[in-house]
Amino acid sequence: MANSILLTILEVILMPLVAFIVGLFMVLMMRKLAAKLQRRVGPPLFQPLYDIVKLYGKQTQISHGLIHDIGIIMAVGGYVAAEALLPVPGMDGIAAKGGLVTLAYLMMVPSLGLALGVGQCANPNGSIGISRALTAMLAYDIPFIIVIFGVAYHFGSTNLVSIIATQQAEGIAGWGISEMPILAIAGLFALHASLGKQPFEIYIAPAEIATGPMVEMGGKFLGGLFVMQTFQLYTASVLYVSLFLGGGENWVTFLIKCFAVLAIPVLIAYLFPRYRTEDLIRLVWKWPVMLALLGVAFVMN
Amino acid sequence: MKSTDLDRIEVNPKTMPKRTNPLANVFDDLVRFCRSRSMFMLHYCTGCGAIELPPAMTSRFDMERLGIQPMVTPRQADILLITGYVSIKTLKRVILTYEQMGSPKYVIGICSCTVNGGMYWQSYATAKKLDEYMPVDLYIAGCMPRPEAVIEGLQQLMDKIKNDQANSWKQYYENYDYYLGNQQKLFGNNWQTPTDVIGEAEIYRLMGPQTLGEHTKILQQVQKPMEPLEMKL
Amino acid sequence: MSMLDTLLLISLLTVLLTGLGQRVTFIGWIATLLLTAQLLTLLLMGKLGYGGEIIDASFGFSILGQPLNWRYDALSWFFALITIGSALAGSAFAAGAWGDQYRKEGGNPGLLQFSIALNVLAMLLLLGSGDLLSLFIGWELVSWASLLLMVIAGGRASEFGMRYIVYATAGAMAVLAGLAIIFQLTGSFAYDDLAAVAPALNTLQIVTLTLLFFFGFGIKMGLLPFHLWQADAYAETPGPGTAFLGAISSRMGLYAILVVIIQLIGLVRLIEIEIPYSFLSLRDLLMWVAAISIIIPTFIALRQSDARRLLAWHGIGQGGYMLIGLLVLDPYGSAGGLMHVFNHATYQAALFLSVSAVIYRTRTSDLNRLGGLVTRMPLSFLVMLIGIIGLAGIPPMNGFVSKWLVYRSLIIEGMPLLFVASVIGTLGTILSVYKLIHNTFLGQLRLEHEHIREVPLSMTIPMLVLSAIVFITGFMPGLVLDWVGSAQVALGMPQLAHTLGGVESTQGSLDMIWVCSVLFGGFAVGALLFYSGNKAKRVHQLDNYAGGHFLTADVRYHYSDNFYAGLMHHIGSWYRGSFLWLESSLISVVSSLSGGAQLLYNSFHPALYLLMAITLSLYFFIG
Amino acid sequence: MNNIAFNIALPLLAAFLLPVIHNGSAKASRLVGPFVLLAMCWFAAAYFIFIEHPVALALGGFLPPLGISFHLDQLSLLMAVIIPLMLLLLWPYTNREGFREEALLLLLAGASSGMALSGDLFNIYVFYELLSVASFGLAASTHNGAAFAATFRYLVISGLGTVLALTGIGLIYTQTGTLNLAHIGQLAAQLDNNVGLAAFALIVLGIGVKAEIFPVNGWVPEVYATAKPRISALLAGLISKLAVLAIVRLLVVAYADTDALSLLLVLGILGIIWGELSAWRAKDLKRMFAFSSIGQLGMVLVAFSIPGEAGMFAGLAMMLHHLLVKPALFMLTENWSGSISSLTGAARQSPLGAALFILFALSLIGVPPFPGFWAKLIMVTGLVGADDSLYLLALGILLTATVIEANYLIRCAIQLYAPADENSSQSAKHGRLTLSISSALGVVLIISLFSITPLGNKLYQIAAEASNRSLYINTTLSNAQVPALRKIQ
Repeated sequence: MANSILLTILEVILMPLVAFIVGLFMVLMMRKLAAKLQRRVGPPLFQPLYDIVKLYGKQTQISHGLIHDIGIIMAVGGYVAAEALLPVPGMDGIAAKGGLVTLAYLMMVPSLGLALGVGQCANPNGSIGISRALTAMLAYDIPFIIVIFGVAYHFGSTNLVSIIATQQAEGIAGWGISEMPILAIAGLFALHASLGKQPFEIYIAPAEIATGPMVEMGGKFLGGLFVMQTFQLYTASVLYVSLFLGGGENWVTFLIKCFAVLAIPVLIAYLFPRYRTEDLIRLVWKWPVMLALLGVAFVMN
Repeated sequence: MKSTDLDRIEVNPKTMPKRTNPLANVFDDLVRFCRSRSMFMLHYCTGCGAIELPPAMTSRFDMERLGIQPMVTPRQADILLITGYVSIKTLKRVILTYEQMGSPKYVIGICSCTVNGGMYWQSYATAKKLDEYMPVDLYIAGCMPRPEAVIEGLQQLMDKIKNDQANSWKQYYENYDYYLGNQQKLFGNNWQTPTDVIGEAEIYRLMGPQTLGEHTKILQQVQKPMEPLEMKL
Repeated sequence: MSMLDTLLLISLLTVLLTGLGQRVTFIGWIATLLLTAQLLTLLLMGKLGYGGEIIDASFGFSILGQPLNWRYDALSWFFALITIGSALAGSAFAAGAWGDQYRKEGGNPGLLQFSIALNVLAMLLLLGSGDLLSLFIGWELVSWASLLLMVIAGGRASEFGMRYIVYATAGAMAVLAGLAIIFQLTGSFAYDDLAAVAPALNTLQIVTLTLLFFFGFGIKMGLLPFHLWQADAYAETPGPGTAFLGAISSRMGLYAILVVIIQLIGLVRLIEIEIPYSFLSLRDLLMWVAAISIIIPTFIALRQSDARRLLAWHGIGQGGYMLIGLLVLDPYGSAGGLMHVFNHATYQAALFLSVSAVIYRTRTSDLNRLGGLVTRMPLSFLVMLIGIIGLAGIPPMNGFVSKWLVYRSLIIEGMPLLFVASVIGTLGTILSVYKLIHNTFLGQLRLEHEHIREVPLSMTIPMLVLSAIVFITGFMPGLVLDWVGSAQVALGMPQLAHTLGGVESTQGSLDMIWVCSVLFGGFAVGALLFYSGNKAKRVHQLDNYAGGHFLTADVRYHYSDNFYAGLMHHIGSWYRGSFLWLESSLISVVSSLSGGAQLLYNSFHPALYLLMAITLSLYFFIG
Repeated sequence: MNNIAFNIALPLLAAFLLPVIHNGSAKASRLVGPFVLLAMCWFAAAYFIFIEHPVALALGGFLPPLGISFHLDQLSLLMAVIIPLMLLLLWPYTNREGFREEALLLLLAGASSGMALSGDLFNIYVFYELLSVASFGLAASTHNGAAFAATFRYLVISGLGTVLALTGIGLIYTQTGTLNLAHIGQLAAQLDNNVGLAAFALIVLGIGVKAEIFPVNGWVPEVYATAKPRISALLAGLISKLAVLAIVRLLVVAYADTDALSLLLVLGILGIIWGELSAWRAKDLKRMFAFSSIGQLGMVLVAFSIPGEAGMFAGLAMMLHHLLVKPALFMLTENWSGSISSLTGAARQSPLGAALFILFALSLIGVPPFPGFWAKLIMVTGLVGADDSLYLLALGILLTATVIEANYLIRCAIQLYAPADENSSQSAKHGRLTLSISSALGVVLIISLFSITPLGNKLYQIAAEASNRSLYINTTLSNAQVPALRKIQ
């Protein structure tokens, strides 16, 4: 008993660390892909790390108050905790104690933290950014949650570990994507929107609202958000892999799947200009929701 | 403009004394390296020089391979690019922006106008020498300098940062009185920015002998205090 | 004399003392003390919460041949605990400085305390009802007692109270009709007789009874389409009264629905009844009413610019979760629904109290006239933060656990659309609670609020205690699930097997102790990272990015109005006020009918009517 | 047994002698009325308490069906007790204007006692006429134009009503050849035809003028709005009930299982709809109560139309409740006349009055645990028990009407407690007498609230007796007592 608790604690410590490192490479891949698409060279290998170290190493830091600080702590901490709920090859963490729905809601903690921190900055650009981000969340979470329903219903469980185990037991034919292709497409759409990349990045709109939530974030505050971004990319892709691509049999296939999943939206992203908020809602509430409902209809049949 | 004014400022490059702890040294070196390889720039497009920046950023010259990215707000930025002549009205905003940036911060003056007013030398409304109002790390002269020159300049700045020679931002704290005096000359004695430079200098131990002086006294007399809103029970 | 007698006696004593001591300045503390005594008495009955024997009242009446009796089972105890708890919080909040200020402004804190005590007594009687007649009596007492609480603020509050009582009377009349039908069928008002006869009822009878009771009791819950009265009526009640009403008042409707529809008539019967030309059973119809009651009020809340109205609208929406969970008819859903009653009461009371604290200091609850108060009222901020996390149903607060149970049952039972509806409600809630906390506590502090301070201790303690409960029961939901389990048994439902941290199941379990610990561990990591950077200097709120503009204190630099402009651009046109239109057209119909009716009496030809009447009646008999 | 006749004779005598006494001693004349009423109370109460089964009393030396017969059962005696009590309560103690009103009131007392006790259709008619005359005088006693106009309207409708009633009685006589109620009951089969039913309809419409039955109640709002509150209280509370009772007697005895029930039901429903709807938009308190009592009497009528004991029980409960509540409410209008909007802040000037208003309003709406609720509950269960779609419709309308009623009554209550504004009347304070009358009724209400169980049982007993048709017939026709010959057991 004590042993297993210790083991769990060890996993809970390791999992965010792995997530951070993988996430750094995901950020790199994203920027590299964007650069390639734009016929640029792109950043060097450790660029994401340089950015983060530099930001944390800033000499003067500006804070607008305690909640500003706590917001960043919550933003990072929430994702650190969320990673413990995402099973990876060899490590389950506390995935069995939380499950899919818990994960979905735990992922709102960092957003809430960020929103609080931005609010304390007293900058309208930030508040507008948050209002847009929350609106976008309302938009893409609806297809996302339908997808989660479909998957959970299909596998008869909200436990990610058993969902992954079921998929792996049957091989590729048992993967979510083969059994629920429509849901998988809808899920990918929702995943893309949730990343906040083009064309869904109205909430950071640099030229318009000065990168929205990040407007007053400098130094370690921005650094925290960079860390959060690594986790965000990691979480989104691993969740998708766990739901539809049979999770990770081993680290190699796992990472390949993760990066591949992430590459799709990134490749699409840089081809589009951004949507306005209302267009974003219209788009996301129309196609992915329709697809997801159709998928659920198939699943429940 | 008396030349003695500039004499009061220690001339760059000035090297900082190394810390004795070797581990701390390694750490400092690492941080400096990262700083040099990750520069977020805020391009304050005051004049024609700005037109040369997009090519420098996009596929032709691709700044990102050097770790340079454009940023939008002073809070996020490391480099302030002043790309052209600075009118007196603009200068107020430039100073505000500069003070809002988090240190270490670097200023690059692009185009001749920032060096000596350029073709606006005779204009009554143009600030001629940028470095009277804020410490400038690097000038890229030319009217306008081509993207290659900009990149070249940025690379020089990278080297300076790496070698711990780009410490002009400390000048601003240590010689605040001098810069403030010049600013007051231009804008009048009621000049005040929201940023509490002296307070920052105190907190981050950047006070020098010239931080306070006659001009800061004027400032302290006329300014409306902007105490941070601390939490109270 | 049983414990129940003692409880009711103390409650009666509270009512009498607060009623008589209107002019005593420390009446609030007396009320608080007596409510504490009630709570203690209830806790002495605590065995009920863990499956103890039903406690009967030793008194009882027999009126017109119908026995009336009162008794407490686990369900009553659970609801009574919430009732007295929230009343105590409200009463204690109002007892000290709040009451003094209220008195200075011309209010009567004694009357407020009296109405709270009266409401508690009425609710305790309702919760203890042992037959349908005492249920109805308790129901009416609760309805009219809460009217008192709603109208004591005077002014617009009376209008809203008026509107409430029309709805409430309509509901009561529906219930009365239902009771009469039951009396006709069984010849008595006893629970057992109804339960015995229920399986033999035909479809028409079941449908009639269900609809009558569902809407009769549902009006109190603000179920659509009878939701219009609630938010306004609650919002205009003086602060602590709002907290009390918002926490528990509407749940009386749920209690009655639980007892009559779920326990006595039986959900199984409702599932059997198919609605023609649809895929729905009667139970599904009710669930959809609940689901729509989640969505529409939540999105109405999103549009509010008054903190109290915003919260009050959410109160309606959250009621839908409870109902939907209970109607799923599996241990998870019903446990979630019941637990949500408790959870909602705790965080809603905390939220209303926090808003009251803000009003106490700033004299306004207009979300466009506040901002930046976190530096001045940090404790109230903390309470509101905990409250909104609970309300939005995000871990680690208790609201998440109950919603999780509801979601989970909807997923496993395969109800996708209802599940989506409830999630949409949650998302809407997140949006609007962020607006609430942002516009109140975050952003720019207004000049006129520079010098305000945190509210006094007499107000912060009840708030903090409530938020502590919100957190603790989120951290260890097993504490509440024990009581919920006993209540499930009392209702005749399957009991939810649970642990201290949540539930264990092969189909997905939840262990909040682990989740919360990991979350706080995560926060610790975040803090470690954060504080590894150089220390931050606090700056004034005007040292802010404004595109190079110099900000001054008189510039309003706070984004609050039309907060979700982008969303409203899209869905704004969906707010048509159809229900308001429906209501007002109903009123105009009554009004014109009434005018028409008066015509008969206003003119001078009564003889003509007489003649007409004779002709008609002769035709009636002879023709 | 014979002294129950005093209940009729004494007040009538006193009414006629009052001018004479007044000429002799004004002070003494003022004592006569209360004394007579007390005596009436005493006689009636004695009978009410000691009577064990219904008794028929033949006056004039002939046995029924030929003689004039009085029917003494618990119901009629109860009314006989209530009449003097009510009058005592509403007696013009502070009246300094002279004896006329007192004489009229005594006349009213006699006539109404006669109506309550009489077992003969023609006698009922005669007493009804007497009652009408007295009530015209009382209604006009305000001595102003509006009151005269209202009374004139009342008089016209009432006059037409009398003609109708007389026609109806005539029709009954042609069909059965008798006017004794018990005898009519025996021959009820002969009335179960179109002519008989038409007769009933005519009587209902005729006597219904006093009972505020739709549509012959056109006089109600104006008269109540212009008469003194005491008089309105009397008319709405007491007189209407006596008229209803007369109809109900006829119904029970002769028309219990005919279409007559549906007639009453339809008229009652219409009364509820018209009364409550009009009250909803009434601008002043007096008219509001007037309309409300139309609605309430509609409910009473609906209740009585339920077949069997249940109907009698429900009807009596509703009727007695209204009898208790409406006078009290009318009394409160004394200084609360004028538009309702001028009542803002009245509660501050007359806190007891406002509290009583709320008490009676709640009971009238039927909020448990007030007696009004129990009355309504009995009625509702009765309506459902009747098991007929028309009765269910009536139930729906009754419940809807309750909502409307709650709306306007509580609107007034809230108005009373609202802070005073520029519209508010300056003198909304009640007189001590008004308050004590209302309070007395309030105390009765509260007492009945706490003794609802025995009251309910007693009422059920009364209802069972009153709805027992054969008992009525047998009592009169086989056991009638000639007072000179037998003594009370």
